[in-house]
Amino acid sequence: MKLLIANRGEIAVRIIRACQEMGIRTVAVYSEADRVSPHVLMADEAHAIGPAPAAESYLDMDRLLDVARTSGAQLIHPGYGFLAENPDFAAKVEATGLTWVGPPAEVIRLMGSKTASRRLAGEAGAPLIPGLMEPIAEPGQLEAFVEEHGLPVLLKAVAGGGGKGMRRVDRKEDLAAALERARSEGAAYFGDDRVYAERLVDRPRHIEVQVAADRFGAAVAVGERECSIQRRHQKVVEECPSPVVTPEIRQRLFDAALAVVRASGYQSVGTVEFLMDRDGQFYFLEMNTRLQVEHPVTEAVYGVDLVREQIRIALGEPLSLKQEELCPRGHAIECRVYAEDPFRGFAPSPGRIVFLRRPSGPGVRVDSGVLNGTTVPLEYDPMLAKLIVWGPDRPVAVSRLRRALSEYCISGIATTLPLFRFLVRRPEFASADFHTWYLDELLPTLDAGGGPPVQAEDAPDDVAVMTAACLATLESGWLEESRGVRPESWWREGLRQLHGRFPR
Amino acid sequence: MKLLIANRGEIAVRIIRACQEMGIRTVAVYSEADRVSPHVLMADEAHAIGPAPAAESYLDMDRLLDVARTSGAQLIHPGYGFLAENPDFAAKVEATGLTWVGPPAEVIRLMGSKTASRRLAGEAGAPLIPGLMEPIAEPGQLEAFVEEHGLPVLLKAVAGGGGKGMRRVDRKEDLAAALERARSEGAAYFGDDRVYAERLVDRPRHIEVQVAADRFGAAVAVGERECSIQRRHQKVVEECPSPVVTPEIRQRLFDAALAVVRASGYQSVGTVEFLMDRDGQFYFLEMNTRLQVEHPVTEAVYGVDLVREQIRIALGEPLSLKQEELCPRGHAIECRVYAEDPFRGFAPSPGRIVFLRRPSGPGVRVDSGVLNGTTVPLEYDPMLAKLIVWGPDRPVAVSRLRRALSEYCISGIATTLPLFRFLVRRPEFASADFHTWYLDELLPTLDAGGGPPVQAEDAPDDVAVMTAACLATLESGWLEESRGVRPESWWREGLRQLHGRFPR
Amino acid sequence: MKWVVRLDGGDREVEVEPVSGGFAVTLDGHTQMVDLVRLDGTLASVLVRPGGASYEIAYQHETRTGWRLTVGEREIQLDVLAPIEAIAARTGGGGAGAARIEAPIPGRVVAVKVAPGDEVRPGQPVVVLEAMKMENELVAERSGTVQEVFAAAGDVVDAGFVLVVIA
Amino acid sequence: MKWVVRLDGGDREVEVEPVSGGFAVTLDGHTQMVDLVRLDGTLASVLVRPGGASYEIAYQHETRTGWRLTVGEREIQLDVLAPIEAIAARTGGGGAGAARIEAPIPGRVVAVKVAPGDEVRPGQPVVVLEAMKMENELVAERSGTVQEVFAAAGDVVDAGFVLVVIA
Repeated sequence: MKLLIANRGEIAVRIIRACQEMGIRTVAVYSEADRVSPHVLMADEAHAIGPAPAAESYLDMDRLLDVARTSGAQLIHPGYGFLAENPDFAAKVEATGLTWVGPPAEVIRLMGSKTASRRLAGEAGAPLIPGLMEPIAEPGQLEAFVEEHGLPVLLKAVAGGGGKGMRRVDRKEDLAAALERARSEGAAYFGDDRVYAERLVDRPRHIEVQVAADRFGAAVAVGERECSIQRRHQKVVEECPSPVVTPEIRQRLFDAALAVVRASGYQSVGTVEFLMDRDGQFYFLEMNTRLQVEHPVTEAVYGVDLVREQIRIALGEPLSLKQEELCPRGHAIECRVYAEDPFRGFAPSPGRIVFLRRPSGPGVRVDSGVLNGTTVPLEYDPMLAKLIVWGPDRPVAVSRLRRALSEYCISGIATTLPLFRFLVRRPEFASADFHTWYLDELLPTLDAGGGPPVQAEDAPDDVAVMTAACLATLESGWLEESRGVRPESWWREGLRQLHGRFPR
Repeated sequence: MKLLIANRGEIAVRIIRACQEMGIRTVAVYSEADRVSPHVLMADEAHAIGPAPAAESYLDMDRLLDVARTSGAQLIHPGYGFLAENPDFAAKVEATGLTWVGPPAEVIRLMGSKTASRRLAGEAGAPLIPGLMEPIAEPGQLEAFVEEHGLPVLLKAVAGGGGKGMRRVDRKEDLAAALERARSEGAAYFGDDRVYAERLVDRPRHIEVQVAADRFGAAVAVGERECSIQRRHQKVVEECPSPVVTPEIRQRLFDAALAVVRASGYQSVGTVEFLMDRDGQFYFLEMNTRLQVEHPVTEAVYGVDLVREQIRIALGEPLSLKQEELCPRGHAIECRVYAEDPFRGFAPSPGRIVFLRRPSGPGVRVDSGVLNGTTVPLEYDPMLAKLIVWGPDRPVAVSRLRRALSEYCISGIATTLPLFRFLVRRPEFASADFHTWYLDELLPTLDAGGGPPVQAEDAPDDVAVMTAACLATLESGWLEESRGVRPESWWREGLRQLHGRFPR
Repeated sequence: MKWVVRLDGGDREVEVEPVSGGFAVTLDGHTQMVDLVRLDGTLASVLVRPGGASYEIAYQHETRTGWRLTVGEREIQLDVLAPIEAIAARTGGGGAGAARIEAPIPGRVVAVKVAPGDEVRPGQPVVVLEAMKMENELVAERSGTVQEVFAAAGDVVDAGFVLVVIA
Repeated sequence: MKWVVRLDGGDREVEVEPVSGGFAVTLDGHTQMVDLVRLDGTLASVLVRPGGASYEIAYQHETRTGWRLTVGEREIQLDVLAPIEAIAARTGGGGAGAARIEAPIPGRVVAVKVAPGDEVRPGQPVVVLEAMKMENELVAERSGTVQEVFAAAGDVVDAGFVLVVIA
């Protein structure tokens, strides 16, 4: 059996590993920017699909189907991002007689509409944030909603997702202009100008339920995850289980998630997302009809392999997971390592990785999509790798995360690692006292200066100063010169002249 | 708090990681051969203790105690090997007022004697292999034993351990000479010429029970491990749980192990080893009064941290593990990666590691004591690293092991990795049909030729031939020359002349 | 060998003397033994004696004087200058000497807004550099005349690459 | 460029021609496209077309003609010879040409049992090499006169190091 991975980076590597363990051969595709990416090196075969821009390679459906046909692949796994939630691609794959590793195309389409999925979830009995059930046809509807539910409200693109296409409105007089901008953004980003409105939940937590369902009607909830540490609606740190979900809340979350799964005819692994307010009330947010970036924390705590399960379901096998046998153990935390400078407004930081050391040892897993010595392309999502730690309880997991972060070293580009090292030492992190606005509120309060505040236990400046001086001495050629060897480079010669004016 | 690690390699790294997670500062010691070893780089401080030979560094008790005193360490962790089972060192450490991370010196001494520990285990009710309870005073005792129990017998040095100091005798006429040689070996290796005899168990399995006991009398059995894949009595592959131990046998193993723990007054983590015959009968073998190399498979299956527990016990805290809460999940397998060539009689292979890539991803842990670009010293145990995989059941663990082995790459020296790649594909490995003689019987039957038999799914020779020819072309300078650049090295010049005689 | 190490705007004078087993390093009148071993071009093991404190330090020589070190969990950027350079850099700011506009991060040059001979004022945009989807305007820090332009629109440049020299 | 690749004692003739995107490699009369990219001095990504089979290959150039490749799970040792060398090596075995005693593994030279000018017979011990706790006797493979001795007792040598040349 052969499976084509229509993706790149760490998720392509993750899928290749699952296939290798299942005895399935893998076909990688790569753009010109990815010739020596890990997924190309690890797959059984690899095929070029075009230039670096995603629209001309990883999003080129016909090209991908072409490669699938000529390579003899029977399955296509979309990973996440790119075409993973594109119902047209899923339909094309199925029409070609290939097996799509994901839910049926019509379920992707249904859950891809914010308003349609809200309606479905509401009818299935999942609690909803008060909001409009249909796109706003004319501004009066929005004003009427605000009249009834108050401010602030959140305007959301019907086709939005992944944190994009949202606009908060705090003042009544801004409503009309905000609606106009939200519509034009929706049209620009998603080709769909429809917008609806929801009451804004104050400082909510993001809680999501991992589900899996087969074509025989069996469905399970594989625990919940908490992903409240976000920056601008993008998840940065995720954990399993949620530190605030009680067994009683968990049962209600599972019931709501499985109701949505059954009502939508879902088949595959997927995630039902909820917001939870300060009182422990939760509300359906959306369903992600694919594998999530943060699936490893669930794997660590529940001892399952979600990618293997996903492929098994796609192959028509019954679920191997049974609700009564799914028993959580311990606590897992994931950090997303991005090529971004978190203390300079998450400025992108492409470039060459000149030194890379990954943490290891007990309870540590790294899913990485980059190699030492390679260049991080400018064209794609800047996530380099995921660090996942597990511990028998949350405090041990936190201390293990701290240890693993101290071992993790990526030089040559800025990454979010310093942010995690900072976060893991915050008291709010230890007490799990956070919400989805936490990071966006915290970072501007720091006296940044381009880095996290120095902690008492950090290495002192003196060590860096002394080391740099020793390294400069070694590289200056002065040691060779004092042994009678003349420095040769212009830089060394310049240094020699400068130092020559001073007594040694 | 500060802990000195009287060891090197992967176990020193493992202990440093546990300390970092516990907030304990670490003091590394290093010989001249280990200045840039991982444990030196990872510890909070590091002190030189002498030249490369272990007797002048890692075995120098006074030097170690000196460093402990000047660095202000309160605890000493011996790891395994070196001084870990030396009761004199444990006693010296305790006499200095430092905390020894291990059982009391007198327990080490007691269990270090094969005959004394056999007697103790027998009195505690653990089943014993029929054998002499006292060292052989004169050859007649051995002949009488053979008269009663038959041949073959195993002569064992009283002070032996770790697979050393054993001699099998199959013929009556060899008894006297074998006893003589066993005595002189015992004297040479252990400074103790006392020898006793046991009936030889035919093709036994090695099963051991991980135990932990505190100073308040609490003791638990943390599952069993099977370590039957050995070469010349040295463990090579270990797993947890044993594929052949039934719940009923497990309970009896736990009872026997805990009886030994209680009878000996054991405190710390430790291991009670048993041999199991083809009928499922098991016999006490010996007790290891230290952390075992293979402890990670237990950690993976039971979700515990044995090093943390060991340090907690040494600090006088009560056991955090409770027997009724210890619940195994899934299956774990460990492979010991040695710098040895398994297909040339495990010939040692020191040298420089020129490329190192460790496996990662779900269910994979690597505890490594080497860095890329560094040289494996000639002076110490040649174990480089341990690969540990976990899966929800044994078949998944085996397929994951196979996948992880395909990702693991160490170039520059020969290692046991090719042996594991060969083993993991053997039907006996899949069916767990092995015993402690398995590997020693299997390897000589291979039409070796210096490597494992090539499998159908292996990369074909052609790929290697084509790649080598391309690499040689690139390095020959011919491509530069054809662009008008003259090759400069003697090697390139020679090649140019040789090729010049042939038409291109 | 004497150096001035500039870190967060402050200057520290350091003297480095090779001795058996490493360097004797004098900082603020206090001398310590630094045992530094480079593992490859990017990683060093540093032991500071007495005390034996151990640091694993990843390093990059980013620009002529600029170094970036990862010490434990900290990433530190500093400049190592010969003493004369430190003085020149401190006194020269206002007028004398050449000022260089370097690429602060790797990226693609979107536009070069000046040509040799142009007069520039402090704050005037000189180069627009794109990294991923963000455009960064690099501005002149002082007034002067553009002496050299080393980049053109479309070029992909590394961090530290000198784009424009202003005299 | 033509090569003879020797693997497990068998010789394979290979012709390598650089083409756009890699090499056209002819082996046993069959030509395939080899797209080979070196990541650093020890690792290469190889795609073989048509088919696109992907191999991650770690390589070492161990001796002048000797290469060690790790292809997937296999570690393969082979010699890449210029055609003239292959012929010389095959016909030269009995008498003509020099024979070299190389260190098969890295180790420490315990003893060198010959000196330049000595006559040796096949099987005669020439050098004793210790690696860890094992001593290995290296013997002459054919008779001849010792021409050069490149090692002395106490030397630590790498694999492939030429210890003695017999003419």
